[in-house]
Amino acid sequence: MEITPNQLIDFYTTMVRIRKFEQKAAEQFAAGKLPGFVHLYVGEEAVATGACANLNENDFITSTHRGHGHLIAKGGKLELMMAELYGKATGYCRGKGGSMHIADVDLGILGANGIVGAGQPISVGAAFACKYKGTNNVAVCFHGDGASNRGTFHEALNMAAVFKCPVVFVCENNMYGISNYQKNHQTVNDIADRAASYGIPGASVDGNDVIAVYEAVNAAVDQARKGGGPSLVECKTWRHRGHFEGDPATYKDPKEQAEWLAKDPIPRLAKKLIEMKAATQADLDAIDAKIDDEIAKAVDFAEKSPWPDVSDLLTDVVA
Amino acid sequence: MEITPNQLIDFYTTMVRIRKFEQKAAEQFAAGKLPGFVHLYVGEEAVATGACANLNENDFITSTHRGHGHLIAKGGKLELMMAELYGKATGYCRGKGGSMHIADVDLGILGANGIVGAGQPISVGAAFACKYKGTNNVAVCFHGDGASNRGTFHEALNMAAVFKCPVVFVCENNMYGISNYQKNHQTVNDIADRAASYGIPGASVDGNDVIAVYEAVNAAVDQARKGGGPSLVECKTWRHRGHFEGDPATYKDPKEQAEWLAKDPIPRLAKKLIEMKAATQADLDAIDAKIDDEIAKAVDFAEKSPWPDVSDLLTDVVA
Amino acid sequence: MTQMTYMEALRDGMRQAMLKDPNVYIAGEDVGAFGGCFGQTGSLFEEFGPKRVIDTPITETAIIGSAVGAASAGLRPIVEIMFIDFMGVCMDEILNQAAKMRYMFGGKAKLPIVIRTPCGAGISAAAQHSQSLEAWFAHIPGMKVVMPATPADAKGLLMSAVADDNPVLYIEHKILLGVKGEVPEGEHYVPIGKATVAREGSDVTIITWSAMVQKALAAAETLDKEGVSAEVLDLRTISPLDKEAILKSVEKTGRAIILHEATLTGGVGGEIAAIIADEGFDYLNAPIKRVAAPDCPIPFSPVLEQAWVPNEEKVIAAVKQVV
Amino acid sequence: MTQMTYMEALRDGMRQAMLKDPNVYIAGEDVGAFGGCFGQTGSLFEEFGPKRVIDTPITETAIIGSAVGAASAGLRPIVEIMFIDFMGVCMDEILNQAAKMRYMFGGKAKLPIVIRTPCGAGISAAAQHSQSLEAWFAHIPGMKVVMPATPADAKGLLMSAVADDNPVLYIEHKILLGVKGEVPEGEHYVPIGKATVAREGSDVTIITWSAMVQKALAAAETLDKEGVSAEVLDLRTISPLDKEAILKSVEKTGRAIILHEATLTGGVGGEIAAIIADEGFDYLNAPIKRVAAPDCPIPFSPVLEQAWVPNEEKVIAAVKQVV
Ligand SMILES: Cc1ncc(C[n+]2csc(CCOP(=O)(O)OP(=O)(O)O)c2C)c(N)n1
Ligand SMILES: Cc1ncc(C[n+]2csc(CCOP(=O)(O)OP(=O)(O)O)c2C)c(N)n1
Ligand SMILES: [Mg+2]
Ligand SMILES: [Mg+2]
Repeated sequence: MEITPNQLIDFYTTMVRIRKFEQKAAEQFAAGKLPGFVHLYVGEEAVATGACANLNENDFITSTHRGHGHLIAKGGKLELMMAELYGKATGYCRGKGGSMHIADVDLGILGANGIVGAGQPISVGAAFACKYKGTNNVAVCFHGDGASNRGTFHEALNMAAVFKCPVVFVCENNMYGISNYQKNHQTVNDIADRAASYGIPGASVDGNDVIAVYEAVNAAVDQARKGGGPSLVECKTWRHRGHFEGDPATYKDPKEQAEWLAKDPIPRLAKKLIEMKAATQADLDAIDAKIDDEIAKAVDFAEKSPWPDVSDLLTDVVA
Repeated sequence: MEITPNQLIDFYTTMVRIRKFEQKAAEQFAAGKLPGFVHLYVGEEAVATGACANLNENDFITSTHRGHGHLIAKGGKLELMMAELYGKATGYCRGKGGSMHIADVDLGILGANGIVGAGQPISVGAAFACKYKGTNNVAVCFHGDGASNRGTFHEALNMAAVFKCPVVFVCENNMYGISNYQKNHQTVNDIADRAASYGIPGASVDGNDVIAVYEAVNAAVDQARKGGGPSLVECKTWRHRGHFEGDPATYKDPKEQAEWLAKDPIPRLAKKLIEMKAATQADLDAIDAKIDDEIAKAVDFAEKSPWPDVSDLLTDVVA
Repeated sequence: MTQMTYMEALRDGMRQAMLKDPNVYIAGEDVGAFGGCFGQTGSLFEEFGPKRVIDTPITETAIIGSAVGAASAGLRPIVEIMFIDFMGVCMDEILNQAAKMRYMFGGKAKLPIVIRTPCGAGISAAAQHSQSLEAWFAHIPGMKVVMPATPADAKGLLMSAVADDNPVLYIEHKILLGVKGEVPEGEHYVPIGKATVAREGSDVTIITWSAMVQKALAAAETLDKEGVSAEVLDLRTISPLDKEAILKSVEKTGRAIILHEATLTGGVGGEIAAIIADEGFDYLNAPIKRVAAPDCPIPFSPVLEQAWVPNEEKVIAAVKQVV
Repeated sequence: MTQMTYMEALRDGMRQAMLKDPNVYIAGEDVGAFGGCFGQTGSLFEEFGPKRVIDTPITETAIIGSAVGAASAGLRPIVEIMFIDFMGVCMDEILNQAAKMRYMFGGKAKLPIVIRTPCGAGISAAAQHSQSLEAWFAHIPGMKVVMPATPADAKGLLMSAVADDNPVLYIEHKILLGVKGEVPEGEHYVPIGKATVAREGSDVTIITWSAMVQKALAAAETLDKEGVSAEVLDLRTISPLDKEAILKSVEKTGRAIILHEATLTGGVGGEIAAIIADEGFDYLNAPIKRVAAPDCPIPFSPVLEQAWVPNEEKVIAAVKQVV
């Protein structure tokens, strides 16, 4: 498994796409254009990007309240996402879901989720279906450090292990569950150690290094596709912003925040690309510009889209 | 911590008390005298006995659907228990609870429980209260191998570890959750290994050796009383009978069943007592006879007790 | 038609559904070789093997959660929760996942999940193994709830539930499992959302479901001898309610008694009474009476449990208050 | 009396209870230095320290389960579930443990537990963060449920809940948190189980609670101008219901409208309608109407959410159908 320069450029593109989408969402939220809660992924882009780079369209993911990055990395369409954040009729969920419930079942995206830990057993079921149907597909379950304390984590990993379901649990350890610092909400340092409770592999990697994430998840996906069952991959990372937009995050240690900002995964990858001569600064600037354009289009699409019609209120409650 | 011969004789007495209580319950169930579900502890007596020998009246336990042994070991009164199994007005719960809900809060027995795994967080709360009040007391949580797969296990152990609650989780690994063999319901061999997920000590001991149970729980209780937080002690054992009375347990491997019957904890302790000259066979026979008498009295009490009065139906719903 | 028990009938429903569609599977605790806590899955494990009849660990949260994932990935799970009383440990998966995903996702998900579970008192199983909690599920938009009272409906509603593209809670009453009756062979579907008149009558309507249907019929027999003609409406589906059938019968009789085993306050009886007191107000000649269990946990002792479960006498007494 | 917000008032209630009894503590997610998801615990952490104001992991099951253990061992926990929508993950601890232990144990346990949780729509928090689920808890014998509508009741019901020896679910509506009003200083208790007449009237009774009280009052104002005199009954406690107050008002007005934010089917409105349609049948001059949210998950988009939440116009329309 050699990562090609082209792949790295793809990683870079995806990470920038996520970053700029989130920055725009922050801006639009501050401008009062996005209703409800918005939880942003800024700083954690390497995790979703490195993980989803191992997946194809028929693989599944389950996501979280902090889902935009996962969705974009799995191929979610920016226009439909942005329109959904606005609550417009053209959004992914026709305005019914919002940021926390965006899904694209056709792309294997089984939804962001407002319930912490809820995606864990759902991912096991999707993986179970892959195995049942013999499709060779896998599921990736994104979840946070905080979510690793929920009962669903335990039950999902145990069931996946017992049934050898092709699922990879990607734990985004950004060291906080809202304001609760990891060392105050669990007594293990590496969440990957919890894999041992289920007799499955557990790896802990630098979540701000997209290559490390890619490789760790690659091994896990590979094992899953070969029938070897589930794995847990912990990615240590950091959210740059508050828990949700509007949270000043005064609970963070400013020194630690500064240290982590210095480890920002995007400049880090940019530096690498330039060092290895996979890209020039101009190439990267061109990517940035292209993404700016995509984001502008997404915003434009959202802005111009109509509100849902009230007559749509009661549709799709049941099939 | 030297175990004295007298202590061993106490252990023996308790184990025989449990055994004979359970055998009588089996008999009365077969005779149609005990309504509802009855889950018996025959074969597992060393666990409750060894564990509870470390506790005083102000310590707490939480129990399970298979609770008679725990209750007796913690000092529960046979008459009140037997009357409750009958559904009589004089029972521990005035006939409202039955086998699965016997409790004696004054003795720190926070109840048998019909929900697998429900006792786990309750025990953490009781231990939390001990710490909060500074009483130096502890809680012991009995639960099965099957229960170690429930979300409550994970959440309880994590919370106990984070708050350093004085609680000892005693996992009775009798290798089955109803018909489901341990190796089919989890992928770890030693459930004690799961302690690592919470950074707490985990020990796996021969649950048919009352001394081994006593010593392991002693260390754990000691740590808890000293403020060192929770532990997990796994006791490997075997239920001699079906899951509930009426279950022929055809799912058991007869060879394995025979092997385990040969490891019966009671004859094993009897042999030891005689070998070490702590007791003669006559002494043990006397104990047996004394217990027979206790059981007979309990049955007599239950038989002669009145049924609850229908006017009691709506009392004690709220305080 | 064959004679079979309610339990055999619901098992036959599962079997037919599995024969018809390879994407249907069963998962739950002890549903495999053991054959189910009360024997419901019987020998389906032998017939369909471990791929399609799956013993799970004790892990209700993951049982339902995984069913949600499997269903959204194209399977049609039939999952069992051993007692409805255990639903408390997997309510999030039902409330916030299974029932809402389709709506939240703007219609772009299908969740064909059947959750089978036994309810009910009568075997001294006490407070944590005897409840009737259908009211919770009736209050969850996106869920359907069926509660068959007869062997034929046990089969027909099971098959309709599996064929439905929505999450359906299928509640089987443990006291009914051994009851025998005529059941159509092969595929058999009873429509979800349709009540049935279990007995025609003209003076009063007794609206009921599940194990209480028998008690209502017994009460109606007795009342008949005393000159009171009671109609018994077996709802069969609790959500969506068959409002038309309810109103039609009350229009005819002018009097309504609602009978359910669940505790009175907050039970489905309230919903039904409210519908009648609004849309059927003009039909009413008398107050609407509810006969239900009293508001207390289910006691263990048989004498208390008997006093707890609604019975024929209480139905008759309620009817006599209004005729 | 002081002016304070509903949120300050409920916080003051917690503070008074903690000052009074050292066995009262608060536990929940982000209730410590962060001060609570909406700011409810504010600076209680600074005042009482980490022993008594405790940040837990994300572990609702253990939050409630441990409260049960702590309460049975003599403490008086106030635990918070961040949104009532999350109750699905800890229902067993409420349904089968907290609410039933006293009864199952033959009266030999006391469970003084307050579970505080915000409910309600109105901030585009969508389907999993906006529900009103009080009906579930009203259907659990052994549980009490309070839902204050004003700052004074927010404080008074909080203190009564802590003083109560039973598990009490205290539901605070997020839309009310910022509402200001007069609140008594020091200890202040509002009795559990007692409704209050928020507005007197003679033509129709609007029975409601929590955030809907304001909408009922607004509707009553408008109706007044059109010559219809509406009485507004603020239930305050959902379980046990104040049946006497309900019947007394309906006896006076002869007409009942029930207004709640929860979805219609299976909501508490059914229970209230059933009580009136039985015991108050003779008072009724018109059908009982319910105004409630439609039976669908709560949509995200503000335009849809506004259409979902019951409003003044719908109340007025319902009243006009019966007067
Ligand atoms: C069951 C449940 N409990 C609590 C919450 C409220 N909540 C939303 S996000 C969050 C923190 C999650 O922490 P983590 O899993 O580490 O994810 P992160 O936000 O750091 O990405 C909490 C407590 C919830 N949504 N669901
Ligand atoms: C939450 C829940 N799920 C399922 C059951 C049904 N049930 C009762 S006992 C039991 C097996 C428990 O196994 P284990 O924990 O190993 O205890 P053991 O019976 O072996 O002592 C099951 C599945 C239950 N009571 N509660
Ligand atoms: Mg986190
Ligand atoms: Mg076991």
